[in-house]
Amino acid sequence: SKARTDIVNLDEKNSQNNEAGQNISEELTVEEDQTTVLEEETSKDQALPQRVIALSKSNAELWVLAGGELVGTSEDALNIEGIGEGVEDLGDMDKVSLEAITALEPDLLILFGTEPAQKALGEAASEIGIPVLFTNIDGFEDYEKVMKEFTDLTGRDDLYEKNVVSVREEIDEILKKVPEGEEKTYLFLHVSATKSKAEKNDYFASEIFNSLGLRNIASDDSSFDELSMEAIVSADPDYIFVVPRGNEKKALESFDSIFVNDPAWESLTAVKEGRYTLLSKDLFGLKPNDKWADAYKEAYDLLYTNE
Amino acid sequence: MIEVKNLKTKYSYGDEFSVASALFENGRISGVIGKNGSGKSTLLKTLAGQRKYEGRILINQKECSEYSSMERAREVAFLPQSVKNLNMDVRTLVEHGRYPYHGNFRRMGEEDEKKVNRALELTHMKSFEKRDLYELSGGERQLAYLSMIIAQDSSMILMDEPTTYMDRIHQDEFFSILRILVKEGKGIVMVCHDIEQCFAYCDKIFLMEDRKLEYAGTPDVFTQNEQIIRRNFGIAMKKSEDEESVYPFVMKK
Amino acid sequence: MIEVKNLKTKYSYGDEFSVASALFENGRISGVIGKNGSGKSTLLKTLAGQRKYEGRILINQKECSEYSSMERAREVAFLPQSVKNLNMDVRTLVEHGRYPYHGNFRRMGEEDEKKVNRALELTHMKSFEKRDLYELSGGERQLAYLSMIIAQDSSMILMDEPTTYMDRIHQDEFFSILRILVKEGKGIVMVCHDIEQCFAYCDKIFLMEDRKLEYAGTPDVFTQNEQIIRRNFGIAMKKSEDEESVYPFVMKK
Amino acid sequence: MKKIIKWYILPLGILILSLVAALFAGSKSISVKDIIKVLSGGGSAFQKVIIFQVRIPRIIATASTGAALSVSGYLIQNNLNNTLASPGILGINNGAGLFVLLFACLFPYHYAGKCFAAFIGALLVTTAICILASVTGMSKTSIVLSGVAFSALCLSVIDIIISLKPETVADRVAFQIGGFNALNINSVKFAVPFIIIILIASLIMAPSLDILMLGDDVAGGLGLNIKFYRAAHILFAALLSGAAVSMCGIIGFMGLIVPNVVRLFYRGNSRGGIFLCMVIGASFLTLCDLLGRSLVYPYELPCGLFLSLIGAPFLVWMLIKKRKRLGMA
Amino acid sequence: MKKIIKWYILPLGILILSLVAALFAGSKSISVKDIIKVLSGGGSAFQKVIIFQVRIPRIIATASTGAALSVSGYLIQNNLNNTLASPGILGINNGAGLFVLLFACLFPYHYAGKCFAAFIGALLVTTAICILASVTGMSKTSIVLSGVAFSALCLSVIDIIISLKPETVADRVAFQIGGFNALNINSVKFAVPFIIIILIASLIMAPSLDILMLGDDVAGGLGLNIKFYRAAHILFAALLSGAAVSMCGIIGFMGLIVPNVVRLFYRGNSRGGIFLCMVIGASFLTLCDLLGRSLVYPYELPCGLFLSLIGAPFLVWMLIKKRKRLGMA
Ligand SMILES: Nc1ncnc2c1ncn2[C@@H]1O[C@H](COP(=O)(O)OP(=O)(O)OP(=O)(O)O)[C@@H](O)[C@H]1O
Ligand SMILES: Nc1ncnc2c1ncn2[C@@H]1O[C@H](COP(=O)(O)OP(=O)(O)OP(=O)(O)O)[C@@H](O)[C@H]1O
Ligand SMILES: [Mg+2]
Ligand SMILES: [Mg+2]
Repeated sequence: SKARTDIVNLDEKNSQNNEAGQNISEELTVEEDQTTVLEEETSKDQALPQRVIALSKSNAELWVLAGGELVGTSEDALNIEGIGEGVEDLGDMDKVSLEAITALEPDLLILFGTEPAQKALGEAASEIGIPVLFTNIDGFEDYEKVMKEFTDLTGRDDLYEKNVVSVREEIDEILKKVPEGEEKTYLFLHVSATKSKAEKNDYFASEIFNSLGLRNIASDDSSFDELSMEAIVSADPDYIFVVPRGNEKKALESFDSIFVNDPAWESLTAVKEGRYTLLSKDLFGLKPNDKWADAYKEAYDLLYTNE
Repeated sequence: MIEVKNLKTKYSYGDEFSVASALFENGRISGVIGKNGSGKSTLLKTLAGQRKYEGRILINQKECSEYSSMERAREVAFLPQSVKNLNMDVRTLVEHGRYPYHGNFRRMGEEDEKKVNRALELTHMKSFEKRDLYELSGGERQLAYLSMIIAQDSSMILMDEPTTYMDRIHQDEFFSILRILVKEGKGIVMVCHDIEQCFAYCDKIFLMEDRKLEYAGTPDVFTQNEQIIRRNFGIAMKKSEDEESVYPFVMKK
Repeated sequence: MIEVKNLKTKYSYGDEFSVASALFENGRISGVIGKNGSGKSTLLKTLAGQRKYEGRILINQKECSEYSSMERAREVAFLPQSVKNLNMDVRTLVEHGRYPYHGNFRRMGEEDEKKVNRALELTHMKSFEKRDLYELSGGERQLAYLSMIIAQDSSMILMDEPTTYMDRIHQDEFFSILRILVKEGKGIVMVCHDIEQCFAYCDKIFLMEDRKLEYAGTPDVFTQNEQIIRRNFGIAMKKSEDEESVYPFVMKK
Repeated sequence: MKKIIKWYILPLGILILSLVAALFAGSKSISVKDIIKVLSGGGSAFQKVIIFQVRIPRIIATASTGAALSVSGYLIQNNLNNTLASPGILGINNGAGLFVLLFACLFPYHYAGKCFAAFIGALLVTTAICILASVTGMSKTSIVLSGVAFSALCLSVIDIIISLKPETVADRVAFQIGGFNALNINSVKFAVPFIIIILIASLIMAPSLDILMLGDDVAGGLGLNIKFYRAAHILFAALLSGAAVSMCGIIGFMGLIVPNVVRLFYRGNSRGGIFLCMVIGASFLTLCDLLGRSLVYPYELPCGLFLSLIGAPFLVWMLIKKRKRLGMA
Repeated sequence: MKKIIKWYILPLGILILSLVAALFAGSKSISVKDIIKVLSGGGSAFQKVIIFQVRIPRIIATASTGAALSVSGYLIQNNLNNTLASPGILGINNGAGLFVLLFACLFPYHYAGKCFAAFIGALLVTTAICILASVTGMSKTSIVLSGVAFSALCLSVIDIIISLKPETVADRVAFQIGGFNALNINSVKFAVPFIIIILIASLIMAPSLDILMLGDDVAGGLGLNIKFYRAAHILFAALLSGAAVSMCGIIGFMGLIVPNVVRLFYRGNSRGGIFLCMVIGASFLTLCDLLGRSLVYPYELPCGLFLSLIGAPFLVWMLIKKRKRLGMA
């Protein structure tokens, strides 16, 4: 998958020279081979961002892992290790108030590039002179790239070593152990309280299972994403993996009821033979970040050690 | 037969309407006359069970409010003063007159068809039966509704200014239809502004004044009590002496 | 003044309506009579510019379709056969009669207020001005709309059965109002089913038969041509010999 | 005779054709021959599962949902004499949505139970509407405004729940888009018999709908208990769309387009109108769902997409064709 | 005189109070004293940014959105004589939504541009509706049904886009929920002058709305160009709600509740009605947004939540209070 990091970096001097709202926003689209552009930009600008806001658990985690400090973050990120006491709680990541952000006088705002709500917020913020940085992580490679940028910004190469390079090595370790054999199939379900949805190969956790020698039954690259029940019954996957969207504990209590009581699901081999598993939300529902290796390990254990 | 005693009704504001006592008989045409706003429509609506009231309204010896609405509709039909212009054909409209009998459950039977056809023939609306109400002239629409009321075949028929929009021939025909119905034993109560017509065709006349029904009598009686009519209508009535005259009673200055 | 020549109009199906030639003058009451469905309402609608037509309709020497709709409304007012029961008070309704003058832009001026008040006084509806149309009796509502048309103060007034629902006194008053308006030089065209009234008050009578306007003349002329009236209305007219008679012409068998 | 063919036999024929088409088309892994084998008692276990547990329940669900939503719309529109009225605008959908969401918070992952929640939600909201409307006179305006009020109220509670538990937003979206790909067979077993009973009941009660359209004065004179029937039809409509919504979430525009199209080309009484809505609604939604699930197999497109995509141009065409009649109304 | 106080001075007073309240309440990091300092030219740079770049634009946006949506609903409802009509049901929202989505697909990283897209979408769909309606006679029914048809059409295209590019579903949801928390200052600069102009125009044109309500026959007799004005009011409504939607996405029920409440308690002419909708809508939405952003600061609740939560019970109360009048309609 492609990694994109868009930076809307607003030069403070620039904004003073121009009338309000008429700021020239400089937008850089950093593709895989253009990372150098970003480095040049940051090395020119010696001042490190001091007051940073990251508006999602994932982004906050990344910034902290890169050795940065935050002045504000969204509610779901507050329980992350390494978040200081004084960090302001800014609420739900989709509905953060621009005024609350401005009030913290940030010099960098880190947002998701894929969420329209965050995208809109980013545009509105850069409009009034707040520098904004968008991230977009679809897999481990994206994680590596973003961490590179962040550690460059914070100047903590040691943390890149610790949180990226060593994780990469651990993963390679696990992948080496994968036995050769018949290719098994799986179905990856993302369930909310009333609905389940099959994830395709562009989901980051699918990448984990694929590299562990399994095949996703939803494996084509069309953009459609509602998998037909008839197709599931026809494909009859060997494994079913489930990740909850909401409360994990409640999901654990009652997720059996998704598969029993419904004759179509009950007819699947994976269900008959009990090969359906609830995976942890931290590793397979949200981006695992520095615990990426743990996700690979858990998946490996599930597939190969339990048998 | 509708018998009224100490009837009272009222709108959310304004004075009360009252009728001390009145009897609307079967086999008779009862005409209700009175000035604009004297309460004729309100009286008819109340008799038809469409308004809350105090006092008694006995329809064929049974209190109006004790009837179920379907039972009541089999006893009393009601044509309001102004009717709706619908996207519906004439025959369908007339068939709705049979609702009190077949209700929701029974389908239109032979009997029903017969009543509907008869009503359409009486009003000469048979040739219009496939036409839409929207495509009719005012008088034709009035006749369509009249057919519906006739198809309803109730023992009492209350009509609020039924001759509105009708031309003279249709008005004449209308009254001959009433005569036929009355001969079959039905009782007719109608509001009417054309005093000469009213005196000519009604067996009994009820005069409303100031939201009260206080005078009732035959056309002759009213002709004798000149001042009552004059007070309400600005003219008096007299027996016609002209033998070419269309009506037996005519207005005089 | 409305001058009509070779006028033709048509509904999506059914026969054509036609008027070879007719003149509706100012300072006159022109009565349009005819059976139900003969085309009276259609004629009035067409004259009021509410329908597409072929031929010529000259309103004060200018072709009807060449007027802008506001200009036309200043020349011709139109009261349709049945009017809506609205959630609106009487005075507001009557003020809408001034729309062709102040349009969207000007506010109600002194002139407008005067016209509105005069219309309400003429129809004796002043005391009802704060009442809602919903709370009026049929006749009162009709008078409210009549006031609106009077407030419109156009040189020609077209009215489709304006006396509907009115009691006798109001009908008399209605015609005296018309007389006042006619004296001021306005021209009135009205549809009417009460032939005696029509002959009494109209200066000229237009008879529609089978979607055609073919006969026009003074009441006298029509009285002489007995068979035309009889064919359409089942009666004939004659000069009244009775000096107590309310109307100068009365129906005869 | 021609009338019977045109209004009864032709629509029924179309319905049967679409049901058969929906039965035979679908995944390529099971051929027409296989299907016939399965239907006559043979076939492999997996083929049996596909036919009896997946395909047939789905066809039953689409047909009954189509019928239910169309008739529901027809009842409400004719009752209130308002082209724009629909289960959605009267708050029935929002009521069902609210209860699904509440249910999702209290008992997450009990997929089968959410259908009862939707149904009960629709019913409760409608009861509330009827009570408020009857306090305020049971006139058309009072029903409509009561519906608007409760609809808004439910929506605000939905918003509160989503604000407190942001993870439920996915449930909300899933409910709102609607579709049959995650159809639960238990909800079909519950809702379909229910829908059939109410459809029959509304066919029976149809004449009262005709009478209601004559206006309150005339209807009262004909002996119709106006308040009772007005409430009854609203309640029927709510039960129908509540049951439908409980199977498949909200399928927009069905209850708005089908009754309006039927009213444009059919001019008879309400019983015929309800019958046509039923049959046309059922075949139309079955066909749309067939398209949705076979066009991009093994993936699915929401059937609502085809519904609007085919229904809207058809409505435009009907409007142009019947423009003369429209001019009068 | 009493009338002027009740219908003009009182509402305007409420509006001014709510605007002032909205200006002074908000984040705790800036006190009332600070605000006064900033307003009189002083204050720190960051305080200036908060007041002039964040808070004041937001207040302007909420007030003008509230006014625009309420007046838009009022125009459509009175024009079509239908309590249930609203910008949403006529397809204006779906048209705007479609264009936002198209824009998001074509230029995914130009957020500011989406407001033009929304506006153009609303306008195009309304033009299409007006053309179809005028072909079919410009009667009320034909406008309503044309609106339903185009609304459904836009929705199906939205569904297609989402099916082909599932990642756009988030754009759709963001647009559909609406709110002011990420208000873009450019969209305010574009939409607000526009809204003000159209509001003035609809105040001017108000009398024609009164005349339209008299029915086509009478209105024609009074010289109203019925087709022209019917189209003009629909177009005004579309421009208003298109401009509003372009700032903040869809804020449901505003255009449905406010006009209905106004119509329940105010009985004068349309000019007064439009004025009241404008002022009440503006103050109401401003207050709701104030609640939304200050009740759980620094969190935000969507203003639509308070809108329904306060508006719906108020509507219920009005219905009960005015039940006598409702009985007649
Ligand atoms: N809903 C209402 N609320 C208050 N007053 C009303 C209402 N309806 C009618 N009225 C008043 O009651 C009085 C009697 O009305 P009603 O309709 O019974 O008169 P009517 O004798 O039928 O008159 P018309 O000959 O004009 O039809 C009138 O003065 C009218 O203004
Ligand atoms: N929209 C329409 N489409 C088709 N035919 C129509 C339409 N409107 C009226 N007609 C027919 O045209 C004829 C004349 O109608 P019109 O309303 O002009 O009659 P009228 O003379 O005013 O009758 P009345 O005295 O009953 O009011 C009638 O036969 C009527 O059925
Ligand atoms: Mg009356
Ligand atoms: Mg006529």
